[in-house]
Amino acid sequence: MERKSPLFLLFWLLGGLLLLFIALPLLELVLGQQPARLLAVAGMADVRAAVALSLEAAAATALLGAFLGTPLGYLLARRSFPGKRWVEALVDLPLAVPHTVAGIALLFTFGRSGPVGRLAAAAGIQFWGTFLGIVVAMLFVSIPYMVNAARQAVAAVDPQLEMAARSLGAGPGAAFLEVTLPLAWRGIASGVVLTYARAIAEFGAVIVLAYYPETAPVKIYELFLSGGLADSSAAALLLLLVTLGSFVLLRALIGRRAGPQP
Amino acid sequence: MERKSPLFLLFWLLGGLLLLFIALPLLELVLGQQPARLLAVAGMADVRAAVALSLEAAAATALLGAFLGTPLGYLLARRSFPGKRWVEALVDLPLAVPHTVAGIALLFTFGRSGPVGRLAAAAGIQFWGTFLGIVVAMLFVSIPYMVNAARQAVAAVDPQLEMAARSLGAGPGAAFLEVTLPLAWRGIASGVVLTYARAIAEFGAVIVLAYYPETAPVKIYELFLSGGLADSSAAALLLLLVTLGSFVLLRALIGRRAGPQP
Amino acid sequence: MSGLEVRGLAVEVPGFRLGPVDLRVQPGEVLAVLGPSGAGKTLLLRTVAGFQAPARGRLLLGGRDVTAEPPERRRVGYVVQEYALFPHRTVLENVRFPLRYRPERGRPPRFTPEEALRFLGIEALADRRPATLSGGERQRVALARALVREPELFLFDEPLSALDAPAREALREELRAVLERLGVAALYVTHDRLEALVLGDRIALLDRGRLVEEGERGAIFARPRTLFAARFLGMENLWPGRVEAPAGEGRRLRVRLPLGVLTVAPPDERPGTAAAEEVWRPGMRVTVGIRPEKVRLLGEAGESPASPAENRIWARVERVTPWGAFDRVRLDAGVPLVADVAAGRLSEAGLRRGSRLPVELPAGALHLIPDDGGEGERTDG
Amino acid sequence: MSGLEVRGLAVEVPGFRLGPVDLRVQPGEVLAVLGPSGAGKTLLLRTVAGFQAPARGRLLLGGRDVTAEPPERRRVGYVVQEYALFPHRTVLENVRFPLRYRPERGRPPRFTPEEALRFLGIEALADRRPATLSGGERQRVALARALVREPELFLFDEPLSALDAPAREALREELRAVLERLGVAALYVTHDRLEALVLGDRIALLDRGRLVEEGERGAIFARPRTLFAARFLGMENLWPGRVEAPAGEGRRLRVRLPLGVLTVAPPDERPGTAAAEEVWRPGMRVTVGIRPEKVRLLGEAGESPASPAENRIWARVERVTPWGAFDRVRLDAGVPLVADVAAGRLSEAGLRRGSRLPVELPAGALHLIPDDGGEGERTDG
Repeated sequence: MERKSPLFLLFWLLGGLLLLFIALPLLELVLGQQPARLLAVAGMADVRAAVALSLEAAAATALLGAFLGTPLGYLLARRSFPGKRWVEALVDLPLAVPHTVAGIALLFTFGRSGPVGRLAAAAGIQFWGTFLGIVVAMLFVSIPYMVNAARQAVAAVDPQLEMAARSLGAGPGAAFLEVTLPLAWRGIASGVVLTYARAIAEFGAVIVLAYYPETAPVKIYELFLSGGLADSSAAALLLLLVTLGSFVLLRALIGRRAGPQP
Repeated sequence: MERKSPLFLLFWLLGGLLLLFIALPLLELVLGQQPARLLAVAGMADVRAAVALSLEAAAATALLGAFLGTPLGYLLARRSFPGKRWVEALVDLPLAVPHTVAGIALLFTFGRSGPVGRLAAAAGIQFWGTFLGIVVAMLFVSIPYMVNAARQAVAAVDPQLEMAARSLGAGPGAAFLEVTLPLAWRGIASGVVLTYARAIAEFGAVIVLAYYPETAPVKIYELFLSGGLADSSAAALLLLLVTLGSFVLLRALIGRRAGPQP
Repeated sequence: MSGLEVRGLAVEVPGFRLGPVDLRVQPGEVLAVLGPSGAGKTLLLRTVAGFQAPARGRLLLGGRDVTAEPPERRRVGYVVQEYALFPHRTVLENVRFPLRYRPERGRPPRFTPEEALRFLGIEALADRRPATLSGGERQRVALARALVREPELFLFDEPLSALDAPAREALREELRAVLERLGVAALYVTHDRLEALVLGDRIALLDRGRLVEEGERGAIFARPRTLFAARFLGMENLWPGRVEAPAGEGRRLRVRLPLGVLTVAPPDERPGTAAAEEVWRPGMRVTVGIRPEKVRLLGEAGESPASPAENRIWARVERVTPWGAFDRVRLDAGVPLVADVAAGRLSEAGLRRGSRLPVELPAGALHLIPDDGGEGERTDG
Repeated sequence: MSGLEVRGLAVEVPGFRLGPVDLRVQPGEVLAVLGPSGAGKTLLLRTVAGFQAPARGRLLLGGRDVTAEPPERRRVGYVVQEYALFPHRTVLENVRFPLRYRPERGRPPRFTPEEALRFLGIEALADRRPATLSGGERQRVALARALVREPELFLFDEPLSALDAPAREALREELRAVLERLGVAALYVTHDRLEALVLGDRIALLDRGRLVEEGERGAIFARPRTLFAARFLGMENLWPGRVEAPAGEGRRLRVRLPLGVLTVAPPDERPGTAAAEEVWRPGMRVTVGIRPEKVRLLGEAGESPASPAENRIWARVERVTPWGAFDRVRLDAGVPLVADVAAGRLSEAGLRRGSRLPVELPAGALHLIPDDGGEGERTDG
């Protein structure tokens, strides 16, 4: 009964064009490879180290993000407090900060002469050019995803359930742990996956704060500058497959579509 | 009556820590500047050109994204079709693609030897190292935001309103234009703002596909490599202020919080 | 013919099958489609409106086959829950909306927007936005907007079900009055039997995609032909029984029930059908039902037995629940028995929980349902 | 004292002010808090449950001042719309939940989870998930869970309002029966007057944050003291009038109304208050009301005038709307008049739209409301 009107034919056409625009480059990346080159690159120790580092740093970022971001998401979903709108805007701010700007701002703070950097140096901790620095850069750019996912997951749990738990004798902490958290965990887990994906993708903030040790996106760029398209595209495909593989695996683990819903 | 339980005291503490983590680097970037240096950098012709280019390219990307992404968002919100889950996954895919990987995949396709690049070259159009290339890179990384925002905006319009319009004599196209679009436009406009912010922030995909002409994030990175932190941080602050300024202006224009809601 | 004609309509959606359904709605007639949720009521309405393609069957609207027509080519006034007024337009803009899509632009409309507003008494609301209107005002705006479309059929999809009880009662009566004044054909979908009773001239009962029973509203309430209909329409007292013998005079029967042997006087069958004696043969298994408001409590003030000693049993009052204008009395007569009596009469007569009193089940109010299966059987247990 | 005592309670939230409210609920008693939406009913309930701090006043639960206690230290059984069962736990796990937070772990609970399930007849559901339960089963699980908490007070926040009409009617009666068996104190919030009537022993009427009227359920329905209460509780017939003179014998009055001069027999005032003649002075402006079920249509079958010629007027039938067990009859007696009569009796007596018939307004059923203002005045217009 739903006839095709001219407008909706145009919609299908434009929609298809857009899907093609996303799919074609990725297909080209796959189809343009020589398998021998791919194997050779996959065998390079520095490429493998870079990919492993990216996975580790992104995983650390996602876990740290969940630990820090879930409480804030809960508070934004459930409490009203003065200045809440400003807090919400601040949480979203990293999305609007250009990546190299984020990198430089982080370097100002976490670098050797920055306030946090100096404090940390006194404790023997360094951010510039370390694994910790990579995690800091990844966390800064991905934290809005985590906080907003947690906020939405908590908001989707009927507050009456918490009230029922309280009336049945549970204190506020017990009501959270026994009722809200078990019901929100899938949404929070999708936020973790999203944070992980955003963290692994980051290049601009990472390259400023920690060129070394090289994460995979940095290594790919270096190969692109030095060796040209062949090596770098092989490494790019490798990273893409590893990233998507871990992404799909995580999605399967939490048992539902964990895509972003901006 | 809401007593402070130990758990929620911890929540406020962790939440506050996270907010500090976001705010401190940006504050440092502002407070660490010498005004004279900022003015000097703002007076440099190449910095100004780079900022202007970023704004133009991001605006072009956002408009193109709205034109191509709104129809797909509508179809995802309103129609069911075979393979819809795959289409949704494809739309989200660019979020999980590391930025330099996206740049290399786009170069494979839109570069001089890529399938689209060759076709375009025959028509006298070039992507590598051009304004168009910048827009292509920005569009690829930001399209999920646009499509998902449009999808949610349309989904939030009661389908019964479209049905009412149809029953009152309007064809499917008229029902969309007269009812759905006017009611969804704020949500779509937030998607445009989000797309704009994401586009202006991009560094990794742009630097691979179009190092020149230099966008602001690229220029900042170049200054960082050549001149060190002083010049690059001044340029970074300049870009941040311009970006946030345009972002706030756009948000005010559409009259509501246009932040992302992942 | 004019109005709506539905012939052998079958609709299939994933996990659900509706039909085959045959229905007719004449101009000036309201057909209430009543059924529990999940019966397929809304699916039927959407198919008639053109939003769902049928798998089989035909739809005729004003004598014209519209089965293949899209919604915008069918002249139906589609009124849904919460009324679907366009929130970004004023009341007048809402009501003017259909004018822009009239194919015959030359001919003046039967109702101009202004006339439609006046007909419903809401001229004063013309410049208001829907968000500022009360439930009753929204209903009128929705009706006015549909009127300008010049519908051959109104379709109502539980428009009142989102309202609270006092508003629902008021709008129900008002809607009935408007429909009577308009004299247009209407299909009214609801899960509320009282709404069906107030608004429907005829009632069609839908259960799990099947049209179980259809008939004039008084008839279907008083004489349902299936157990499902009897239960769903509030015939609270239903007992299994067996026909013993004709009770002598005319159509009267004697039926053995758990609470004794009662005399039942089935109403005259319609012309062309078999006479009562032939339909209800001795030995036949039947269900006997009586609506709670037909049960007469003889201790009740002002009540005197109509025909002495017939169908009189003794019962004990178990519980009296106030129900507004009446009290619902649950009695124990060996089997549970429910009676509705005018509010307060019971206590005025000095009767309360535990009182024993004689009860009369008038022979003409007792209703027989055959146990030969049909739709009713499935819900029996 | 045991039960609930609310003293001078005032609650302030942005844009709304509730109170001061004074209430008492004894053990074994259900107090229904009735009012339109936005009256502050839920706010009152949440304050009693401990989710909202009062600005002023005290709350005593079982004689103990709990004003400053958090919800988990108040022994209330809080039952909300859709019942708030924990969806990730089985029925038994839901019902066991309160046991884990009992302060006095030594003493055995008054109801173990298993006993609570048995009390409500749902042992068989123990391993089911809430999502698989019907509305009635959910209500029982919610009650069982609350029972294990050993509440000194049940709080109900419109638990039935999300259900459709047949389910609501059934659960309303069942809930009443369970509350009677438990004999616990309960506060029941609703916007549905029928629900208040079925469930409340007493009814408190709330309007825009103020407690307008409170009383025994029969008294407040039959003899509301304010116009707001009369309207909200369904006293459809309300006319302005003026007291003419005592009507001779005892407490009888003559009152001039738009439809003539009627005799009114106010009920005995309570001990300690002024006698009727003193309260209703000649010349006083009053509102006279009568509930529609008290209006007697004398043409109606089986009705005979109780006291000949008193308060008899002529009226014409304007509209008859079926209303389930009764028909609502709108009449024109110079002023509009609404009567509820047993279903079908009107047509059995050969009366239909346009018929003229004598109507009796029994002197004892006419009710007087003073026009001296108070809460009622604001809605008068």
